[in-house]
Amino acid sequence: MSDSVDTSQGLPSNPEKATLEGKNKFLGFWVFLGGETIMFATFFGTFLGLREGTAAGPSAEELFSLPLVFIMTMLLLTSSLTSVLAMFSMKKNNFKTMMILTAVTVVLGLAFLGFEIYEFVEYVHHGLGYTTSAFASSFYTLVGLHGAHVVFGLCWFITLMIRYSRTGGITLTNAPKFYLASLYWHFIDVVWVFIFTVVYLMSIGGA
Amino acid sequence: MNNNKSVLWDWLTTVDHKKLAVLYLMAGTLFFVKAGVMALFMRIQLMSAENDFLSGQTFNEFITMHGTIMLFLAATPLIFAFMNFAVPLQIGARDVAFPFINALGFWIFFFGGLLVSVSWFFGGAPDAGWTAYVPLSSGEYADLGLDFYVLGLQISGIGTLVSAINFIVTIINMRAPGMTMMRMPLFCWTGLVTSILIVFAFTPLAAGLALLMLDRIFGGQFFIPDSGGNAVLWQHIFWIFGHPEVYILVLPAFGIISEVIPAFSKKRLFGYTAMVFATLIIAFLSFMVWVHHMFTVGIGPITNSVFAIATMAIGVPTGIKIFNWLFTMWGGKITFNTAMLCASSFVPTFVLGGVTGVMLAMVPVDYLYHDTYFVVAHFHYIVVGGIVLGLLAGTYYWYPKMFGHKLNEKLGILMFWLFYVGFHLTFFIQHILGLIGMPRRVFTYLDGQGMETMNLVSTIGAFLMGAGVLVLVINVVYSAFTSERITVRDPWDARTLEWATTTPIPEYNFAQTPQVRSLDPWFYEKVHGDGLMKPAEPMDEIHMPNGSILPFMIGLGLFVWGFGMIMLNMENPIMPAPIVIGVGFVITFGSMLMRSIKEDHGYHIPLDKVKKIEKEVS
Amino acid sequence: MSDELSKPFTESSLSKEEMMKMNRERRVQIITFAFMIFLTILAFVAVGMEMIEPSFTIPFILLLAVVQFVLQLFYFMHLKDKDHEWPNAFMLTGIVVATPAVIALVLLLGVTKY
Amino acid sequence: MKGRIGLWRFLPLSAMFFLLAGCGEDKLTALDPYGPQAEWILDNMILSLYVMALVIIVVFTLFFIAVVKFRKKEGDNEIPKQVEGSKALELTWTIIPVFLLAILAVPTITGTYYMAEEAPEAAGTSGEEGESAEGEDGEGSGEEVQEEDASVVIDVTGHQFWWQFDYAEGFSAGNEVYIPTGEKVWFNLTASDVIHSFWVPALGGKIDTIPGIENGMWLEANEPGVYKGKCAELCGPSHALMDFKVIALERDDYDAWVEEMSGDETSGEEDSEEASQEEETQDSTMSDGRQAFEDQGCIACHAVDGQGTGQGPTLSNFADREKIANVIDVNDENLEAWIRNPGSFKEGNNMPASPNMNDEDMDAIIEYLNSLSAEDELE
Ligand code: HEA
Ligand code: HEA
Ligand SMILES: [Cu+2]
Repeated sequence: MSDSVDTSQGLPSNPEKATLEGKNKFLGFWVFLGGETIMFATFFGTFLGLREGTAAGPSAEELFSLPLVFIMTMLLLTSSLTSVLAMFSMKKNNFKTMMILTAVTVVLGLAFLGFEIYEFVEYVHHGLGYTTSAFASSFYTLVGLHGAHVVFGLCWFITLMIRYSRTGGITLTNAPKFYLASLYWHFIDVVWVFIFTVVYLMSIGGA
Repeated sequence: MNNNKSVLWDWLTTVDHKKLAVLYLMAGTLFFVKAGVMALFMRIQLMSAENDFLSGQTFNEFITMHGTIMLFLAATPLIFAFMNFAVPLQIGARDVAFPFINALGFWIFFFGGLLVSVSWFFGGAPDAGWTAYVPLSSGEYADLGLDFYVLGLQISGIGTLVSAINFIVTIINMRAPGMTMMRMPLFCWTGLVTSILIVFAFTPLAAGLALLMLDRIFGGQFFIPDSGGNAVLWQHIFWIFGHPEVYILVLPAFGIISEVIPAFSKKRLFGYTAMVFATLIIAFLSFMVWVHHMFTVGIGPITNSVFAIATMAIGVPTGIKIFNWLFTMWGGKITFNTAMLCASSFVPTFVLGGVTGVMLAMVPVDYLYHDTYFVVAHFHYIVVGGIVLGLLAGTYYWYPKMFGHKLNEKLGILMFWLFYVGFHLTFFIQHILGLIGMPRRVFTYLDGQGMETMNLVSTIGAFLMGAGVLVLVINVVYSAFTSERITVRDPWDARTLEWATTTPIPEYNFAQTPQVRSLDPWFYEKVHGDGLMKPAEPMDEIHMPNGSILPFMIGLGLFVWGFGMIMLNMENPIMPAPIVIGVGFVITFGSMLMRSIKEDHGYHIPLDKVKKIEKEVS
Repeated sequence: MSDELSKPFTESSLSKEEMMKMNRERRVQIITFAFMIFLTILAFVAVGMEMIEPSFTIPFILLLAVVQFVLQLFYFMHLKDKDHEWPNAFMLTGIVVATPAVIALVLLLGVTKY
Repeated sequence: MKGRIGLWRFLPLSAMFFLLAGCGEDKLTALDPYGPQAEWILDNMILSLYVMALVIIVVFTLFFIAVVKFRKKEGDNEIPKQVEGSKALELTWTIIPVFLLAILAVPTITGTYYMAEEAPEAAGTSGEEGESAEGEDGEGSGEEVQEEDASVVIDVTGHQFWWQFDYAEGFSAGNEVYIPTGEKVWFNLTASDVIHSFWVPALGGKIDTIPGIENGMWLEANEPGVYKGKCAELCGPSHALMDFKVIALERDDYDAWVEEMSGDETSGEEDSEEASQEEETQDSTMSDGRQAFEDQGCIACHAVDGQGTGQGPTLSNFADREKIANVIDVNDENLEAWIRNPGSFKEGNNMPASPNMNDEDMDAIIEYLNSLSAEDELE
């Protein structure tokens, strides 16, 4: 049916969607992201519904520190940009640049993760254990789930980089893979936008 | 393909959608019989007042498992069986979009189901109803059974989710040339919409189950008010999933009916466009009505009124469907065989269940109905009188294509009448039981409340239904030995593309992708063409995916992982839980890693082999 | 065929114009990024300066988040491009379904009756 | 005690108890309503049934005509006309259902508000008041003082597997709730462990009792009688046995009953657990019984002075009960069996078993329990 792709001219302009397999993966992944939206929405709703339930434990205002969150936000936003740029390099068949930009993304992601772990450890020291209150549980669950996504995204990038460093170039098989990983990374960023707004800023900014 | 490998290996590694359909069919049937037998036990317990056949605890385990298995592990896979089998054929595709994911979906679902089922051997099944309302299902009030429920459903839900994504992409991307969206058979449409509903409904369920798991295993504080939690939270999350879930089940049944009725009325589906839009509207509305399960929670009159109106609104598009089916039959030339008996009787039966649904939507009156046998009657009228009848119709309709022979008609008609009469006996009377004050989920009722006779009748009906199912099982075995093989493409003189394939279907479905020129393309070619599909491409070698054991391994890995998680809550586990969790983790992610590292482009069937196969089958 | 799928390309099929168009687009992306950083700073400042009324800040930062959300999706994730009808449809459905769900979880927990 | 009049008041009341017991049947079915709410529900159910009957008749008529008339005849192989659809027909069956649904939507909304009506402001909520229903601590509990408010407000708490009813007058009852007839009685409901649901089919709808959340509802009984209530939300192994009774009395009888129930602690908040005056005047086994009741630890959960503990049902009027724990008939053997092993009657309930209690204490406790009555205490 389908895998008749014209490859004589070099890498097609949208290599991630050049083959039927690529098209399928592309669409399938978007469907998945659509589903993720509502899953995260559920966790956001849970957090918003329970955030007043601090029981005897510390509350959001007592804990959260804006500068830390700001740094984390900047890291993640920048990594999103590098990931976008990596995709441009991919489309231009610029494998090296793509790998480097992806590596930068990974480094930024790791830094973000480091801060997040530091943050959690800090909160635990301040008496906000996972089981302390409904607020604590829903906070750790929501932000932790995002963190888990970051971890998964990083593993994905790293696997791809290791796997395809040998290939040494962009193919019609690995282009969709890099593209999807990048989409995933953007999605993580999108979720973070809401996390820093809804979880951190809204808790500190009163209401 | 691999003649040197064993049959078993072949089935474990298959990625062929037709074989997966059979696997789904078998798994679904097993679970259906299991849950059905549980229903019979429940009915025996309720046969007479103050009976002590089952204790309260056991009874609660039975209702929970009955409901859970029926909805998640019986109805869903049976629907997937037909979707897997028919959808790629109906859109003229060689295969689904992601054959590997398709197999993965099955195995994850299967192992998830297995995890729920083994709970009996570890101190009892879940016992908080299929809805698992907290706090009854939280760590404080429920035992290990609920852990099996939470993790088993979580895992099988992942399977269902990935299968749904596969169906969506298949239907959108893999249609044959000329098969526009508005020429797709209605079963494909409902399959598409159901899959979309799954994507958007199973994800909140996954979130909810994760919360419950965190609550039970890691001491999360989501639901217990003492630490700031809220018990209503779970109900919202559950029903945000739960209401779409019932349409997830019934829409494909609608689809089957929309295939079978035109086929045996010899008429095209009346109001095709309206049917498609009705499906879409139902799907949309189904996300806006969940509070109708929570009218008595006390959320407030505004909320209740809004959701009541939204709920009633669903009656309109559903009504459109009902009348379109009636008018498809109207003016047709109807043949009544078992498939058509089931399909046509679906229509009035579903209406009976649907109108009680609308009655339930009247909030103040629902204060009476809620959590009584009236509700039980409502949804069994739809799930048994609707979904099960639809699935039976589908079974008798597609059986010849799937297995190469028809089911025996005499036994079929016997099954139908046993089942149908039994069904009305069982469930009609439950409406009245509810009104005279019998709550649901009660393991017994006291003497002298006027409930004895009606319950007895209900039990007798259940046994008639059981007899009906038994006749079906006998029929399957009997027909396998006695029915003549089918060699024609189209034993029913039907209308859609799956009947354009040869019987048995070669693994690549269509040697040449067909060119579609109309709705009901096969019928169109029979009337306006030469009775065969026009090819859209020259005969060429055919690309096929390789089989793989990895889906099975990933499913197994998740099973082990889930079991390990449950072991965290066990008092004396045989071995430390973290080890089991780790092993499961390694199996799962190891397999996934292997999959992503090894590029697998499948193989090609050479042209002369295709020609040879084509000659053989036709 | 299958070897072709795993074979790296030596050159790109992009024409000069296409190349330029892509560079232009890359510039747009960078501007988008700068804008997003700006929005983020705005949000943090709005909250950091404690004199502003919460009744204003909260809707304001939520609005900023929505703008960023749209920017990310449309630019970074290319939802604005053609060939993205179905992805748009799925994201939109996700949002349509998620909105009442979140509202319900925030408001309809039975503590206050509506 | 308030004086002799109380006794006279109780004469007709006792007679009525006797009558009711004689009648045997408690009122349960919703098809035979005994209050305005239940009547409303039944009327509107019947309204919806008419609408549904219409729908069903139309569908069934079309269906049967179709399956009879359009069967394929033997040998008729002609292909029927392939109809695409019909705008007019499709519009018809879109619009008519909309109208039918509108007919149902109107009572749905009015009824929802009718039943969501809230208790008059001043009606007390909990048991901190002393002798009268008038709230005297208006500011403290956020309630406004209102002149002459006689509304009955009862706090309901669902427990695994029994019901606690706290009256504004400061006493508590377990599993049997007394209400006056002919007026709306307000309930504030919550639960202590898992979710339950409060349902009296013959009087009205149901509402869930949810831990951490307070719900409100009202019920009204037209005439005196015993109405059976049930828990309607799965709450554990003995969910099916979590029944209760609503006993509706004429207002006068009700007032008398209230007085009798609250009379036990007219002396105000006693800080000691000492038996109240009349018990001291009883014969010696009674005190033994009381002693045993305390020694065996029953008192830790079961209050006998009207005040509730939340751990177990108040037994202040135990002897008036028609059933033990609402499941077994009242007689001494059953009572003993229950005390020795409550789990055998109500699986999973929270009352500890006392299989080895000595017979002496057992007899004393049984006798003591049989003496606890609001009805014939003075006789
Ligand atoms: C596949 C399953 C399925 C389907 C399709 C439906 C369909 C509907 N359901 Fe049902 N329902 C369940 C499965 C299903 N339900 C289950 C399992 C439960 C219990 C869950 C639990 O608590 O365990 C439940 C519970 C349930 C409740 C909660 C009851 C309670 O617990 O108090 C309500 C309340 O509104 C309801 C309403 C409806 C309505 C209005 C429809 C409508 O979609 C029906 C529409 C159809 C028609 C109306 C008939 C055809 C229309 C016409 C012929 C046109 C003319 C008609 C009119 C003008 C009325 N359902
Ligand atoms: C798809 C969904 C589905 C289906 C098909 C059924 C089918 C049946 N259900 Fe089910 N039911 C539910 C979904 C379903 N149910 C749900 C969701 C609940 C709510 C659970 C809860 O409250 O949490 C419920 C609850 C429920 C109750 C209420 C329990 C209670 O509240 O106390 C009852 C009681 O009568 C009941 C009965 C039946 C019966 C008799 C059948 C019959 O139709 C079953 C017919 C099948 C058989 C009888 C099996 C026959 C097999 C054989 C005879 C063996 C053959 C032998 C070999 C193969 C060797 N069901
Ligand atoms: Cu529903």
